[in-house]
Amino acid sequence: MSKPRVAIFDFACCEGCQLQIVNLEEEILNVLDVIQPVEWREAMSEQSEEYDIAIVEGSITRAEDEERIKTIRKQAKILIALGACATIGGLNKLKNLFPLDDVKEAVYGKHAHMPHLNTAATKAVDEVVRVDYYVHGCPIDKREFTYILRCLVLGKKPVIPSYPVCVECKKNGNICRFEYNEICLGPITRAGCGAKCPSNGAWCFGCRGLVDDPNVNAAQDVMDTYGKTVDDLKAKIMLFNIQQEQADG
Amino acid sequence: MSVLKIKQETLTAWVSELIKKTCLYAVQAKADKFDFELLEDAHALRLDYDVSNIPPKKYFQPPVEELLRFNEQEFKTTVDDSPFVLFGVHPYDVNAISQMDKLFALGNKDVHYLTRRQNSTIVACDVENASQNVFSGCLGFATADEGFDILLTKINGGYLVDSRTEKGQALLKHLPAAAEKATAADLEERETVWQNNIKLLQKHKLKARPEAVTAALDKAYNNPLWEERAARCFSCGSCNLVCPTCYCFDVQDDVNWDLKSGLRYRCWDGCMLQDFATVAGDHNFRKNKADRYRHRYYRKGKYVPEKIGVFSCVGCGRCISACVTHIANPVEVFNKIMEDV
Amino acid sequence: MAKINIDVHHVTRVEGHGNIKVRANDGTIEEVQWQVPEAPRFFEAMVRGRSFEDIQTIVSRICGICSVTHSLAAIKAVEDALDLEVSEQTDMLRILMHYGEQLESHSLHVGYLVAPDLLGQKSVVPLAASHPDVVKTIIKIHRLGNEWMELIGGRMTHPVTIKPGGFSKLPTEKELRELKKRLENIVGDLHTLAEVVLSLADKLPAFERDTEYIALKQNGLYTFYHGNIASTDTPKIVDIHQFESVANEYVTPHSTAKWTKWHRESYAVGALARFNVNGELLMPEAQKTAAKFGLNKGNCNPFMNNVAQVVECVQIVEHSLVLLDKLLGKGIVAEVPKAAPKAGEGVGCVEAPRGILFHRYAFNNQGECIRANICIPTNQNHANIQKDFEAFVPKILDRGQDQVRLLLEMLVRSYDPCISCSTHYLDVEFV
Amino acid sequence: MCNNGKKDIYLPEFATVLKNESMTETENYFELKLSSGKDLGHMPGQFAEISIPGIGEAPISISSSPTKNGSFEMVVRKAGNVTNALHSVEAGKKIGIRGPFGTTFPVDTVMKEKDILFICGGIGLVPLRSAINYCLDNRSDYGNVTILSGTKTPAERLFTDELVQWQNREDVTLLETVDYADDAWKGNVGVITTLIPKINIDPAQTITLICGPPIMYKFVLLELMKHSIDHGKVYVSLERHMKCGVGKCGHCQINGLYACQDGPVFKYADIAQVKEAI
Ligand SMILES: Cc1cc2nc3c(=O)[nH]c(=O)nc-3n(C[C@H](O)[C@H](O)[C@H](O)COP(=O)(O)OP(=O)(O)OC[C@H]3O[C@@H](n4cnc5c(N)ncnc54)[C@H](O)[C@@H]3O)c2cc1C
Ligand code: SF4
Ligand code: SF4
Ligand code: SF4
Repeated sequence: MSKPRVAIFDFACCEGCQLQIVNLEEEILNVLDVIQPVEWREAMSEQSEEYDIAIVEGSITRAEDEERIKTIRKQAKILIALGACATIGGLNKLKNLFPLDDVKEAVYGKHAHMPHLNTAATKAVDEVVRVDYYVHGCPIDKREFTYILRCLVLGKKPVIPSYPVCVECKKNGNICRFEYNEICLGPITRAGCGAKCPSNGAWCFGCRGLVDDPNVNAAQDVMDTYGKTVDDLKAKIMLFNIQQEQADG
Repeated sequence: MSVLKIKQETLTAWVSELIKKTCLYAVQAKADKFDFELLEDAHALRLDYDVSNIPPKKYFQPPVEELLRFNEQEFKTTVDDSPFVLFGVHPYDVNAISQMDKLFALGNKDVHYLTRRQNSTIVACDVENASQNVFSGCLGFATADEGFDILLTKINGGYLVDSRTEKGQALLKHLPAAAEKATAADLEERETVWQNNIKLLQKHKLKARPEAVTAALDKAYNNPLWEERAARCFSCGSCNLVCPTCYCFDVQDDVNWDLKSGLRYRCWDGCMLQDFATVAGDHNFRKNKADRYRHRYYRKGKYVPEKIGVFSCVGCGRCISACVTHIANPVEVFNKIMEDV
Repeated sequence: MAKINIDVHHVTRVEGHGNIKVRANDGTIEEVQWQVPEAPRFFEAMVRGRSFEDIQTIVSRICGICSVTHSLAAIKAVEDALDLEVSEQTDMLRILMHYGEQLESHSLHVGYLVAPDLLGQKSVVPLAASHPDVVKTIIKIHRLGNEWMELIGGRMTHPVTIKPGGFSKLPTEKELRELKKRLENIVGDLHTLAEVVLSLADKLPAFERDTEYIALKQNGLYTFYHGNIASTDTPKIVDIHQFESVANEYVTPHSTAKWTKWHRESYAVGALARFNVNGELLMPEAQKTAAKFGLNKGNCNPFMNNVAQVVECVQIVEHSLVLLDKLLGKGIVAEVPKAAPKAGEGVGCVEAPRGILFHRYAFNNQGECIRANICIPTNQNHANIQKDFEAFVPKILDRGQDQVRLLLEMLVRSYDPCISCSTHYLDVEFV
Repeated sequence: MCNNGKKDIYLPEFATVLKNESMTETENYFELKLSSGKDLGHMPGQFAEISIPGIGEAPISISSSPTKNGSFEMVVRKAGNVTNALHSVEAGKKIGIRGPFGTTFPVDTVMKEKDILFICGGIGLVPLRSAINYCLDNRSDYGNVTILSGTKTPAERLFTDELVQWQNREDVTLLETVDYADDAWKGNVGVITTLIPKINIDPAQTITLICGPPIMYKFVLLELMKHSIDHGKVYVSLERHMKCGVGKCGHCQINGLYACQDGPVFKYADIAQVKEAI
């Protein structure tokens, strides 16, 4: 089997997900045993236009980026969305809560009119082109990433949980955040991260996106029980899942 | 084998000794709750705990457990046979473990579970403080007659140590000083503890005996309660995962970087999870939340009891606490269906 | 002399996107430009309306490489606004976790991004084959930095334990003792790293340009975390609450990028700036390391920033050992952070690996953010990079296009720019 | 086999793929042989867990009759990871196997001396073929043998050679149908239930074996009940999500029953009242 040629691209993001690849430390050498990186701006000088797999990090926020991602899609046999910015738009979508002019002005004041500051509503990658595989999370979990990579070269569809974070939270033996009267998004967020946040005493922020069939109807009752409001819950969901939040009202 | 009586200090000294000799998992404080963890300091032992956050099943069926390793030449079982002691198991959990013992040995023997079980010594301990949601007293699981190697009971002035097996005797060899025998009065006091615990451990009250639940379930399949309650279910599986008698699992493979060798492991799964019964072609045999919700209670109250002759909810109350939407209380469910018969 | 036309579209091996443009004809420089096309992300606009509880979670995502730094600057600003005091234990643990990031980031920068240049490779990948021992040492240091952050912050990137008022989860004493052991063991590796860099130091171009250096200053400590703003141009110390008076943003006629200046046209921040401001406060081993390189206060060779980073790695480990002894001596005490919403405004300032970082937030009485201003180190360096370009290019023009290009790329990399932190600067459209 | 003594019930043994041939667009035929050289020792209706190391396991019915010695046969439809991977295993290569597991069609007991009616929907022919061939190899033990087989389209017909052989046998009645015909198809068109009125059934004498997709059962059973066939004389084979195959993992439960141990073959009378069954 010849090694698939892999290119890593980034759009609007913090590059923290690429960093998780760097953070594999020695294991990167194993990764290089099964794939051949041909472009990875953050870590190497080479560039290439011939690749089989494109790993795309970041959200699409400008017209020119839409064009760029379309070119990448055309070139790649397999396109992988890496991290929340790419898979669900991530935090970048908070921008979409405001009129674009207002956003620009808040940051750039009187220079807001400058043409190169043009920005469009933030989109997840699959709002522009087809995505074959998703590596969820903000940042991604490096173990899950390597698992997905191995599956890919094996020709196997990676088994990504369809169940919520609570499952992994319980496996880790955590005490539920709700017992401390905090709102945790674990029950409606797709697992796979190993319940990182609840395992560290924080609530789940929902960075892996919602499960396929989140029970939003139950929200009201649950919030009542804990003396919270649905608005409190929405404010939490908004961080990473703004689109879903808006769609569900 | 006679029942001994030891002072708190002796208990601590004994546990210190055991820590040196074996791998000892015991109940310790975890924030403002409790859990079984590896004990490193005998003073951290908390036999006065109310309930452990996660049941001790995690030592017999770990959340993620390797089943085998493979390479191009062979499949090789990986059975963990390292011995360990589980210290401070409450009677409801002892009963749950006994059920697991039966189920994992029924028909096909599960060597992974059974090996761990064989190599474990269980030091049980009668409940000193009732948890907020416990109801084992309604089900006959407030005390345990078997399924442990040693039973500790706190009485005035110390603990009664009741060793019932050879494994138990082996642990007693590490008692730092010769222990006195329990007197008739001590044993009577223990009897009182047991009697009291039956009443104490009824924070929720089941209307009738568990057999009545099983009978009522025969007529409850179409009870609207399943739909009503499940409407609030997140399908999060928390009730499954914290339950000492839930043991369903998923099996997955992963490969090493050579893409040829690797391992097969199983991990905790739960019938409340949406895709638990989904097959190829996206056909889900239990598509509705209500179907899954009902299934769980039927397993506790009917399917498993009919298989092994014991009620399969031991009344630990963990699911009640774990369910963020407060629908997982078995007593509420069972009382309602008995009412509706 | 030949025609030179350099158009480096996206400098590689840096965080984020930056372009270099040089046009020269027959020895005459027509254009020299450092440009930043990174897609702006508008964090200051996005945090408006969000709860004080969520600010750190959001702004941590400004940058994956310095997420701990951004988180700490934010949490300090939030606590400042809410008038929250934190315990000494919290303070020490935060400093420790911040050090973890410095070590991780410095070793990443020196080892993965700069070393290939010095060793004549295109990336760390071939380096692993040509210089396995060097790479092994770098990985060991990098891993330690990462696992150190993970221990206190809950994970390597985008920490989760940082809460207004304290931590959501504390490391155990046992874990801290293990960390201490690892830190003691890493000292030798840091010396090895220093030796390697020293042996290559002659490959660092001997280019000097006097400029202003700005960093945090605190009494008696080579600080990364507390203190106020100091400069090499003035003995005056400016309170962090007045940071806008230091980081004066301006627009130049020949570039649309927003640059900063204080006393001169540009200033520099980062490891070399910290060294130039605080060098005498280094601990003994770090002092010795600096001496080995002949690095003295007042050095104004931007390439020496990488050397200053190596010196700082030693300093960080040395000081961490002191902090750990102190923490372990007292024992870790369980604390539950408590914070309530309140109207107010606050500033947080810490040193990112690549220089001083400012966060300012204002909240209404529900604890919702109404205003934010974030000033990141890379923005503060842009003007200085441009000025360096202007001074450097004439000196190297005779070396031919490829060399000029490589040297300019190296110059950019030496600043360790973290362009993905694109909170706040204007970017450039290209033709 | 795997459950005697201390043997690990999850540990596969190796089997060599002797043949891997495409049957339809989505189904491949496999002939396998245990590396130990032994026979699998199955009875009709049973299944085995097939392992592709690194990919996973899947329960697959054994399609050959136990009367065939030396090797056994399976037919696998591409449905996901394991089944896809299996399709690309070349002849000569090894895969893992555990089993046989589960209940069997009562070929040696209840079915003896009786008329046998096989109703096969689509890939349901695969497990039933084991029983069909067993009956045909012991033909004198049984009364009339009738086979009803239906697929969606003619292209999805499996074992077409064998269908011809059965068609040509005097002692077998074979009726076929397709839901959607193509130009070449000359036979019946319509769902499988439309075949039932075309045959003569002696309710007292007939044992019916059914296997097909989940939705088929309800309609076939309704049609059979019209012929007043007793629930106790009907056997069905049911599919469920299955992981361990040995009654532990819980995935295949049909109410209180385990499809892997109490099934996959059930006497319909035993499950008629089991709500999740059909
Ligand atoms: C008793 C029995 C006999 C069977 N006999 C045959 C046969 O002879 N030929 C044949 O082609 N198929 C047969 N099947 C179906 C076959 O087992 C599934 O198609 C196969 O398991 C799918 O596995 P996979 O790895 O290819 O798909 P996966 O990639 O695992 O999964 C695809 C989908 O199938 C679901 N799934 C996972 N495991 C199973 C499972 N064990 N059964 C059903 N769905 C599952 C998953 O949830 C997922 O939705 C039989 C199933 C059973 C229970
Ligand atoms: S803490 Fe969050 S993820 Fe964990 S069990 Fe509770 S709700 Fe679920
Ligand atoms: S069903 Fe609930 S109360 Fe009963 S044993 Fe399980 S977790 Fe405990
Ligand atoms: S814990 Fe509650 S919400 Fe979660 S699956 Fe169980 S019943 Fe449903």
